[in-house]
Amino acid sequence: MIVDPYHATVRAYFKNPEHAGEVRNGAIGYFADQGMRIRLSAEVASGDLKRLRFLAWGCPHVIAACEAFCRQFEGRAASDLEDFETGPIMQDLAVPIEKAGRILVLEDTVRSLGQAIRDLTMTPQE
Amino acid sequence: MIVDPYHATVRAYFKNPEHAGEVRNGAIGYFADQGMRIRLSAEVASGDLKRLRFLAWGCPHVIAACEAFCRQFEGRAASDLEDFETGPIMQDLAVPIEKAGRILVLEDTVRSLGQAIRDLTMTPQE
Amino acid sequence: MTVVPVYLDYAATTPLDARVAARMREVQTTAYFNPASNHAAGRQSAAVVLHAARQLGALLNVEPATLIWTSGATESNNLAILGVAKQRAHRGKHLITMRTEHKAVVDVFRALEKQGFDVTWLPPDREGRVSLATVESALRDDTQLVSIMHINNETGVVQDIEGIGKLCRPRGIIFHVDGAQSVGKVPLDLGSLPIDMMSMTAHKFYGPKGIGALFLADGTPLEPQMFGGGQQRRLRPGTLPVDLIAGFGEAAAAAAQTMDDDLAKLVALKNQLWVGIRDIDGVQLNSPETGGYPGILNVGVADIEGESLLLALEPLCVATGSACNSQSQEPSYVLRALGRTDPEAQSAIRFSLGRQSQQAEIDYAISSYRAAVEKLRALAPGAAV
Amino acid sequence: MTVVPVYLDYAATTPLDARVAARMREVQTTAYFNPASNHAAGRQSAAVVLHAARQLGALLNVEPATLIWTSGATESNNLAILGVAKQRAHRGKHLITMRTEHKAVVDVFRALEKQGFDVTWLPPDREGRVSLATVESALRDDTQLVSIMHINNETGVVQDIEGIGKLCRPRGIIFHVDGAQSVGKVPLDLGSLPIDMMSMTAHKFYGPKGIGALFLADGTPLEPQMFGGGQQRRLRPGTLPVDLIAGFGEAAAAAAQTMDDDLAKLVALKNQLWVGIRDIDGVQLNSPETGGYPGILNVGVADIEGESLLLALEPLCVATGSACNSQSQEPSYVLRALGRTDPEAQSAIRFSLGRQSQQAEIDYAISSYRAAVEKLRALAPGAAV
Ligand SMILES: Cc1ncc(COP(=O)(O)O)c(C=O)c1O
Ligand SMILES: Cc1ncc(COP(=O)(O)O)c(C=O)c1O
Repeated sequence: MIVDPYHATVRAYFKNPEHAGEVRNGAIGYFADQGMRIRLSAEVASGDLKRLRFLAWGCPHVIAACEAFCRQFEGRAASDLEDFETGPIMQDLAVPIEKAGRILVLEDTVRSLGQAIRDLTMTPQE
Repeated sequence: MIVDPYHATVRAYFKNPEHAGEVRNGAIGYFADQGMRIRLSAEVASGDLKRLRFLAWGCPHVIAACEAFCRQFEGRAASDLEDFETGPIMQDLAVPIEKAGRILVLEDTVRSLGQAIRDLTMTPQE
Repeated sequence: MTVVPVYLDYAATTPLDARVAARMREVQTTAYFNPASNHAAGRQSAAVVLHAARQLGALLNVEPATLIWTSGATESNNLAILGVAKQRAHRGKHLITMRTEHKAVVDVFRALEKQGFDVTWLPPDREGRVSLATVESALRDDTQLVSIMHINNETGVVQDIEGIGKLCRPRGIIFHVDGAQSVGKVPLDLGSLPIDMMSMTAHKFYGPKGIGALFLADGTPLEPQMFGGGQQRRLRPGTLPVDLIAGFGEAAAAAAQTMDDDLAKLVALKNQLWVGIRDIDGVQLNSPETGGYPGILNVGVADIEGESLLLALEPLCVATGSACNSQSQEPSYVLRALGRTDPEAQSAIRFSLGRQSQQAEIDYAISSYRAAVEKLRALAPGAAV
Repeated sequence: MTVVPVYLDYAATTPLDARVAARMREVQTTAYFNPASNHAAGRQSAAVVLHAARQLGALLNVEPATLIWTSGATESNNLAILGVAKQRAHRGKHLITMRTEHKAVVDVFRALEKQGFDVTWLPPDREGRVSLATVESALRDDTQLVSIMHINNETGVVQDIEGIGKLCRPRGIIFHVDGAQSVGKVPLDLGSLPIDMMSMTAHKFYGPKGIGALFLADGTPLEPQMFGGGQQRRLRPGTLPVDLIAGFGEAAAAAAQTMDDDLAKLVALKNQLWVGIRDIDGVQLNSPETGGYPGILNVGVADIEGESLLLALEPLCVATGSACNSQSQEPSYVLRALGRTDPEAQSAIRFSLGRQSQQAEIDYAISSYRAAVEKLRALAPGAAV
């Protein structure tokens, strides 16, 4: 018996994932584990995350977590990515504890994105 | 689950036992067994059972069987009592087989009544 | 050919409360779904189940999660007694119950005896009560379970479940109570009573038939007795009958609201009934003089055959013995345990009153009873010789 | 906040038929008594129960006395399987069932395995059928019981119960069939089929929830699994829920009347649904190509996460796996037994249709399903990279 397995925010984000998609020619973070796959892309300008987009294959909590991440970090400094923690998202979305591992896939993808951005900004191209 | 433990005739005789009571100064048959007690009394004239009455302590089937007996034999020759059998009453009243023993108490009482009538008519008083 | 009987057999079963019936109809049309289904409709039904568990939990002052839905008190008793006995068999095989329990407890313990368990059958006193001293002296080091009913279904006698629970708890003995005749009828605070399990059934207090519950205090060890599916923490599988559960919950809410009024009314009606028949020659009270549940009055009468008495009382609907045993003409084992002779027990009639009972029905019952006794006495050879 | 869902989960449970609801209300007001009570009111209820047994017996062509009332198919399965296994344990401990049975059968056999019974788990072919050769080769001298379901709740595949019964009968092996998904939905002549026991439940065919039955052919050995009171020849005690039983009987009568129309309609709707989605890239049929029960269509789709698919389909109410398992996100063990991979099984959706299903609902289901698959594919990195 499940009164509702999804927090209202999960439902809202899943139904309307405003940040779904991909930034063309952006920095890319990617990670796959436990059958989940996440791809984050970012347009970075003056060290800020101008646009953040995600693609994800996974359960509703994973998709909502990606959307939550994009909403939270879009517009902020790219360096803030280092502060990313799964705890608040787990809480805001009421992710059940047995799905914690899946949210860690997002953490790994964020780390991958951070690295990609650093790689990009390191290059003398700019 | 019992749809109806009592045949309609049992219900009718139990509700309205027309032959309940006792013939004053009549011949008396009595028998008690299995916790049941039956007393039959008869007014005998010219060898006929002019009036037959019963008293009984027992379950509805026993009471109805007594009534059935009285209805059947009232007006007939006293010698007919020898023909009394429990089978037809068991059948007419749909007496459950586990109560057969109780109906045999009636048989013993009828036998006792027959004996009492013979005792009476043997005496030279008449 | 519908008979319109005067029904004084509320201890056997009760009609649906109007609020209960309305709630069930509502659920049947708007939330008839499977509460285990993971979709919007299923969740609607799950919410209905949760609401009902809260209603029943509120009546008993326990958390909804402590309630396991079953098909009735018979199943709850079986689950509780078999479930604990088997779960704890490795620790010890001594179990304790009472001779005057309902068949749905007696027969479970008899089955356990056949499986090698050692059951102590406590005797009641002449009023039907088991004393704390009797319980205490039966407790052993290997005792695992004590099962004592709250209100007796035949006589209405009330056992001291608080006192018995206090004997069990410090010894780590599980205490089960068959509450089929008390839940929804008398106040019960399971949140504070030292009781580990209580069986209940909705149809004894104006709820639907076919739904019961087992209260299972947190941490009580229990082996499931049915298998299949993950419902109810694997303790009792099967599709939850959401409308029956909703009706059960509503019956609990209605009971909480009207219990005081119901009880006051029953006290008055039972008194009216007893006053109306107690002067009959040879009448004997089988219910306790004082302190019994006011919905049940059990009386015997000297030298009257019980089956004929019952038929002579028609169309008054009353019981001989317990409803579940009334097919057999055996004198009640409960009354025999109280010291009644076979003939005494055999003449016993249980009048059980309820929320719809009326003074006029009691008047009718009194005159029926007097007339029936008179008629059968007139028919009896003993009286006429 | 009542959701108005499109309900295509009839295999989980069904709404009450209007005639059934009316009959239940009638019984609740005029014959709510305890059928075991020996008084006029009780007998009225007993007559209601007998009438219902006749209705159900007529549907299945069996005597009313062969039907034991239970709380549902879960209990019937438990009673049948545990009851025969234990009754016959002294003769032998070998039992046979199938990997794709419902949890209410699987978990019972698992429990028996823990108690030392030797269970053979027969595999289905890729369409879900077990062949007679497979069954026959599993039979042994010490085999006591074979339990094979009739219609599978996840895929709708139909087993050859007549053929299996014919293998069992001459060998004196008891044959039990879980008929939860077939009774009241497809023609069944238990009077001539070589079947000893069949489990059924009313709520799968527009009857009430909380009531089931076990057909028990004369002479089948069975140990009761619940104790207390003498009801139902001691095989299953407890107060009979007369209104639920009446509803069950009425559902059987209604089924007998409308079964042909129902089936014809389901065939058309299922076809409409399959035609509407079969061209989607990667769609896979989990129901059998032909010969399956027309009320169930189970489809998987490549590289789609099942839980997200289910949520994307809302407010369409459909199931993943069986209703009883849908709380877990585990891929269906039934589909895995059919050879589906975990990801394949995990994307499976069971559409189950019923008497109230409409063409328009099927249209809605088709467009929902197409849209959901499209949405999730657009979201997936694999597709966008
Ligand atoms: C004391 C007691 N326990 C158990 C039961 C069994 O309840 P049910 O018939 O609802 O299973 C009853 C009623 O019959 C009862 O009075
Ligand atoms: C094949 C099968 N067997 C048994 C059951 C169990 O039925 P119930 O939930 O009514 O006990 C179901 C339904 O859940 C089923 O589909």
